Amino acid sequence: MALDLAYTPAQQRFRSEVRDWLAAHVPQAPLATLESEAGFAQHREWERTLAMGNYGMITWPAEYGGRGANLIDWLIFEEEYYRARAPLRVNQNGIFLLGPTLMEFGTAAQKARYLPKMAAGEEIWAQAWSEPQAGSDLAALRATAVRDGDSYVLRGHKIWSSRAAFADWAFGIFRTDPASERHRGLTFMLVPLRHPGVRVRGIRQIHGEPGFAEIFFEDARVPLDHRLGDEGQGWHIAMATAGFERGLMLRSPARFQVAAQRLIDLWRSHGAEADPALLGRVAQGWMDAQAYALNTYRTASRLMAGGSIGVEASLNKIFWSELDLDLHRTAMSLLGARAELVSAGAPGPADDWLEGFLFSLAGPIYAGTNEIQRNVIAERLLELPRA
Amino acid sequence: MALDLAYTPAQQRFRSEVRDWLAAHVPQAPLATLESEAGFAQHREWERTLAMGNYGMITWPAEYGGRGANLIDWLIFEEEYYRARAPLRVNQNGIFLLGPTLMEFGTAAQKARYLPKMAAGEEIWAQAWSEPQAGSDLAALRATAVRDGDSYVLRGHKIWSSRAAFADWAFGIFRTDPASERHRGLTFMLVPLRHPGVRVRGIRQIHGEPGFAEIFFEDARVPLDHRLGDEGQGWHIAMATAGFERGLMLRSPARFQVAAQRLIDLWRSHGAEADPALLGRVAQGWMDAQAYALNTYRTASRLMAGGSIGVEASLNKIFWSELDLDLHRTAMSLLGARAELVSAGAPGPADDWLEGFLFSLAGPIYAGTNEIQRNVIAERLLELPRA
Amino acid sequence: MDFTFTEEQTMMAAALRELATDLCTPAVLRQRFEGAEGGAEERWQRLAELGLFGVLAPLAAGGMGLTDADFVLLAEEAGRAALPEPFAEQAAVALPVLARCGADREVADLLPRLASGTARIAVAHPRNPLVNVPPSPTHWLLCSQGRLALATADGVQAVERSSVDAGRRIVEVSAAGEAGRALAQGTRADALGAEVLARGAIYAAAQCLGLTARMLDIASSYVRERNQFGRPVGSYQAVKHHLASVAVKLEFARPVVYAAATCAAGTDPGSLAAASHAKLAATDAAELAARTAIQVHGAMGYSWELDLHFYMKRAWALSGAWGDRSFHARRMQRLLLEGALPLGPDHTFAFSA
Amino acid sequence: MDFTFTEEQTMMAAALRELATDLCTPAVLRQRFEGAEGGAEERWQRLAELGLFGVLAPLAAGGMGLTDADFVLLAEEAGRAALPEPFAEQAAVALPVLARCGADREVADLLPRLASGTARIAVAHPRNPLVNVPPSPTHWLLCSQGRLALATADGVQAVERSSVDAGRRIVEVSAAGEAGRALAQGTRADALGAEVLARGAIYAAAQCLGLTARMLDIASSYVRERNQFGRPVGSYQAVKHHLASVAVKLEFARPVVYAAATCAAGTDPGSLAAASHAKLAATDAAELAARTAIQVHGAMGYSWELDLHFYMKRAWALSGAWGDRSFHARRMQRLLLEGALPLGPDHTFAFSA
Repeated sequence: MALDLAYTPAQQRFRSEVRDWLAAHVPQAPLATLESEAGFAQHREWERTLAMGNYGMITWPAEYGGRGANLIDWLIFEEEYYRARAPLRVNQNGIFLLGPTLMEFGTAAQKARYLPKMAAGEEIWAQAWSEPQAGSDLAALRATAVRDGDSYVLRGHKIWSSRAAFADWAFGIFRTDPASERHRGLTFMLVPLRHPGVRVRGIRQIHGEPGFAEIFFEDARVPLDHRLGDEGQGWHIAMATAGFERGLMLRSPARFQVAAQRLIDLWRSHGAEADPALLGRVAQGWMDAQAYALNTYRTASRLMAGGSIGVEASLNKIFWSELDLDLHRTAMSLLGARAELVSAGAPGPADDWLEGFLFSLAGPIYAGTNEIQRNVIAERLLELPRA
Repeated sequence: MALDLAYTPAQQRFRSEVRDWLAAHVPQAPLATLESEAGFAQHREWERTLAMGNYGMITWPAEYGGRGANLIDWLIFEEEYYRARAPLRVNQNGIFLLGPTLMEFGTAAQKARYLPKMAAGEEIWAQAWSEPQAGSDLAALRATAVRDGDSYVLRGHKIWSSRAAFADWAFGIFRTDPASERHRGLTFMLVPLRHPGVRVRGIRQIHGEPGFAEIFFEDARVPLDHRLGDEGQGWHIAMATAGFERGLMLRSPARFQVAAQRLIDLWRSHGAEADPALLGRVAQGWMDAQAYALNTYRTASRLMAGGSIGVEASLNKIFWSELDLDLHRTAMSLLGARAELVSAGAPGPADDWLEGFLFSLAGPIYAGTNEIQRNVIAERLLELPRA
Repeated sequence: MDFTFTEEQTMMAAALRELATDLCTPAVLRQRFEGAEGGAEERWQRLAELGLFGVLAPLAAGGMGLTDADFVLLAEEAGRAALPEPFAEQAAVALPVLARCGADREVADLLPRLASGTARIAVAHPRNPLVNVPPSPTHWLLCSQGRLALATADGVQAVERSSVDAGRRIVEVSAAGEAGRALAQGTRADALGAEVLARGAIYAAAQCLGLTARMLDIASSYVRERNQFGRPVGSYQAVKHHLASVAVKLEFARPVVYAAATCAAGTDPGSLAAASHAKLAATDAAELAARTAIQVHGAMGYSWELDLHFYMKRAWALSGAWGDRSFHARRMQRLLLEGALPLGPDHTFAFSA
Repeated sequence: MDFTFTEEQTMMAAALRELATDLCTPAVLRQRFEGAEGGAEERWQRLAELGLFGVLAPLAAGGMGLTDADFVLLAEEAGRAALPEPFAEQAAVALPVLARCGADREVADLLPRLASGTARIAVAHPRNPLVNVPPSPTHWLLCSQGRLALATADGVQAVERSSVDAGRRIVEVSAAGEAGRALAQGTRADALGAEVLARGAIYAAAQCLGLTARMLDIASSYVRERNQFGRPVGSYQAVKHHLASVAVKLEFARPVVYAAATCAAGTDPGSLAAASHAKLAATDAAELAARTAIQVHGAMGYSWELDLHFYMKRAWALSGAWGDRSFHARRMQRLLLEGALPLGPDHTFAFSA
């Protein structure tokens, strides 16, 4: 019987195991922010702890250090992870994006070199896609990797590189054919960040912390085996990586379900003086988080039955980013006069919501703006003509 | 002192006069629908009554049968008119659109021929702009008026012609140069509707009534003096007419203020069982109607001080049409299970709101879709580049 | 845990779609809107021939003995076609609830007749005062506070009402609390009445999914073809984004309605929340689809000649049926605040499946 | 009836804009955000030199003796520049209310000093718990239930707070109900406190108008220049429509705020409704402007390097100041339902001008 929404006994057992392990291992005190050197080190340490429990990347095949878990198990793991208020994943670029990309496009030597250290939490990866003139329009990028004997010489300027401030490596695409245009002549490169000719500079975000970085490549020289796939295949591989980004792994419903639950608590404490209309928005937040969770199970089931993820990724992106914004805007409204407060150091509820609100403003922008996603839906799903 | 929001004694006296006259003259029983022959005749009769009181078009110069009233007086008149729940104006195409156009572009003979009968409510005018393939894109029209000796021969198919089902005359633009394209070669024509070669067919709207009509011109022959302005000047004149449509006269704030007031009454009777969020929408409806009224006074003051109306017309169009839709959607939500009811014959509150709701759906479409208005705002006010 | 439909489930839905393609065309809806019968009898017969009234009926009553998970796509197809008849009300609201009263002799006799479509039942509930009646109804299921009653058609006083959705034939029942014979009273009646309401809401929601998809199709087709300013209307980004937003709403309303169907019989807080959530999400999607579809059609969307309005009007009508927006929104708010509904990421499926 | 501003009124606003162009540049705001003084003293002096603290002060106190209709454009300009100092709080909140207590000797002495800017006052009110304090404040106006008090700066215990809008310097007062010397008590104090709140709300709203206009300017300029996919971002219809919607909000918030300013001293239901309406309309516009401006900037809008965030953060902060959204929305709902506010088209100006 399909449309069967009960967990199997095995799934229930797995949930219990995860819950018990997290209860025993999640740090009692919140870690320092990822955006400080000390905090980054603490998050790195947490990745090592996860890896020791074999919870670092449960969906990876066992040969690369995973458990070969399916997507339903992954969702259960994430539910428990967020329920336990476990730390942010500093390793996400590696395990969700580069890992699967390497498994598909890497040589045996590359897989052996990079995947175990990634799995062990020993090497942390940054993304290096965008450039100042190539934001939404990635094919406009200009950074070059020119072959010179047994190495590539990298020149150019990457920006909006997440985690790069303290990470060890970055991946991105570079123009190996300097005369090429748009999607052609691009090659996927793996680049060490602490390396001659590579300079990283944090970008302060609107909340004042360097969540992103710029990377300047000034004749940085890397060996040929730092290339993933063939020369000129970069766009193709990058699109595969972007496919993993748009897949199911990165944006867990659990995150929004926790936020919706906290928002209901906020109504309980602040609702007496609030505009009654805000209760409707609180309830809508819970419903939308629930809808997102249900739809993720639906997509997971479809993928497990052999389906693939296409335009659904764009529908997802719009939904979660607008949901996240709505949840936080509602919280800011409920906090009223005190919403603006930053309680530096001691995190109070206002502080958490304010930081989350600022972060949620980025949701409709990154990983393809919602404007671009709506174009994609109109053209691919509804088959409307291009302009 | 400016920003002086008190009425002058003269304005207060005018309000009293209007109020008293309307109290004495507005028909006790609601008139039958404009979209029936009998109802049309009743509305025609009401225009004659208005004209007898010299309230038909108070802003027209005295020489054409008006009072030469200014825009503030006009707003006061409209406030009282809606407050008295006086009938819809069947004559609006004439007095607000063609009247001013004739005053600007007509010959002395044309003014003498048309304006007095318009002012007296004796001749009712329809618009004949759109064609099946020229809706938003009016310059794509194809209907022709070919000169043949001392007359023009009209051929073509106009659509979405308001009032045409029972009106006497229509105005619109026709291609006098059949080889011309887009905005060129068009000429503004005045066309009798009960005339050989002119066939009118009502278009049933979604509420089931023929609010619009199609007009078929099949070699209809009219004299040369039915042309307004010069040959080829049609687009220019039509734009002036459209300017009057976008001006302040047609869309009275009072209409929305009455609807907002009725919506508050609806909350009083239906609010106990309603989602509390709807109260926020009721209040927002009142506030937006109030904002629209205040802004109209602001624009009126500016125009009276010698200003002109430009992109403000687009801002207005968007605001009132979305306001009207919101007011009626809120009412439908408050009516809940009974919102769908049509109480044919005896108009109950549900009936009024349902009809108004259906009508409000057209607001964002006609007189230039809101999408086009937003383009205009972006390009003219914000100076964003054309695509 | 499997959130996909089986091939059997989708094939059954395809059969209903095929039936509708034959017998529930826009031309037929147009006849209904003009006051004609519009092939109602034939549709009812064909639904009966396919056995679709009996999907949820016990095997012993001649039914298929299937579950609500098997029915929900059928209701969605009924919505897509704007099927005028109260198919879901008979097959998935009245029948499964009456099946719980199978000890009653009259009910036991009635069940096979309902499953075969030879009996035709209308369902009244305080939250569904305007009842869509089948052609030539034979029976009524009447819910009122503390009373669930069965009546024959001639035992109920019903007044015809006129709806903006002239596709359906709706009536209002007077003295529903006194007509017919009580099958249950007190708390048991109220529990059954709550299930009637949940089922009515969930299958109205499922119909709204189908209506949303239909309106999105109609609007997308139109803007692909219609040219203005020298290019298809559908090539304008504003039009694209309007329609894409409808697609997003639809995508995320679907799983909510499907999940609610799996607990249609539940009376726990999670099941009630699921039903209200389904009704809200699907009617929101359908209302946005209606508003968007008419907007991208321009003046054309406002005309009686186009088929669009049949589907818009059904969407508006279903929005108020089986608990209006206020009812479900308030119930949802209460459930979220009362504490009986388990919240948080490990309780996505906190309803009795 | 004349809803336009005079040339004098617009020229005075232009003078403030000029001052801000010199002394309240984004570079200066950046210094404030880094914790520096950022020219606060110089700005205060220049405001004083222009006589702007005395616009609403009586001639006898060395002021201009003008009205709120003359002040509202100044507050709008202060918003446009995200002026850090509580200029409106001193000149248009505290001063006109204190002027009603002119029989008090200390107040009579203070008024000319406030009008000239040599005294500097901060204003606390239960609905404005986070107080923007002037550089080196000399006095406090303290509103609490049944008490309006004047205090010297050293007579008030205030704790610094840290805001997302680091342009302003905010503090929180403890025991505001006990500090200073009462100027009024009981209902008279509450009436004056209500005027303080109305004035605070109206001039926060006026600042939000200026902020909205500024963000719209910044965003429009950016999308005119920034290219993606071979064309300016501002040539995409979606971007155009986002920004056009902000322009609509701004256009219709303006007259609401201007009208409210003309009845800033009123305590009738119409004046209270006007103040709440102004606060709601202008903060809604500013919040939409912030959300839209960051969106059309893409990742760039999210960076500290760009100036945009100074204005966004002021908008968010003012949204909660002088009565947050909930306070004003609920008050508005109450006024509309209670019956004391005359409704209908002949009551557009139902407030005491």
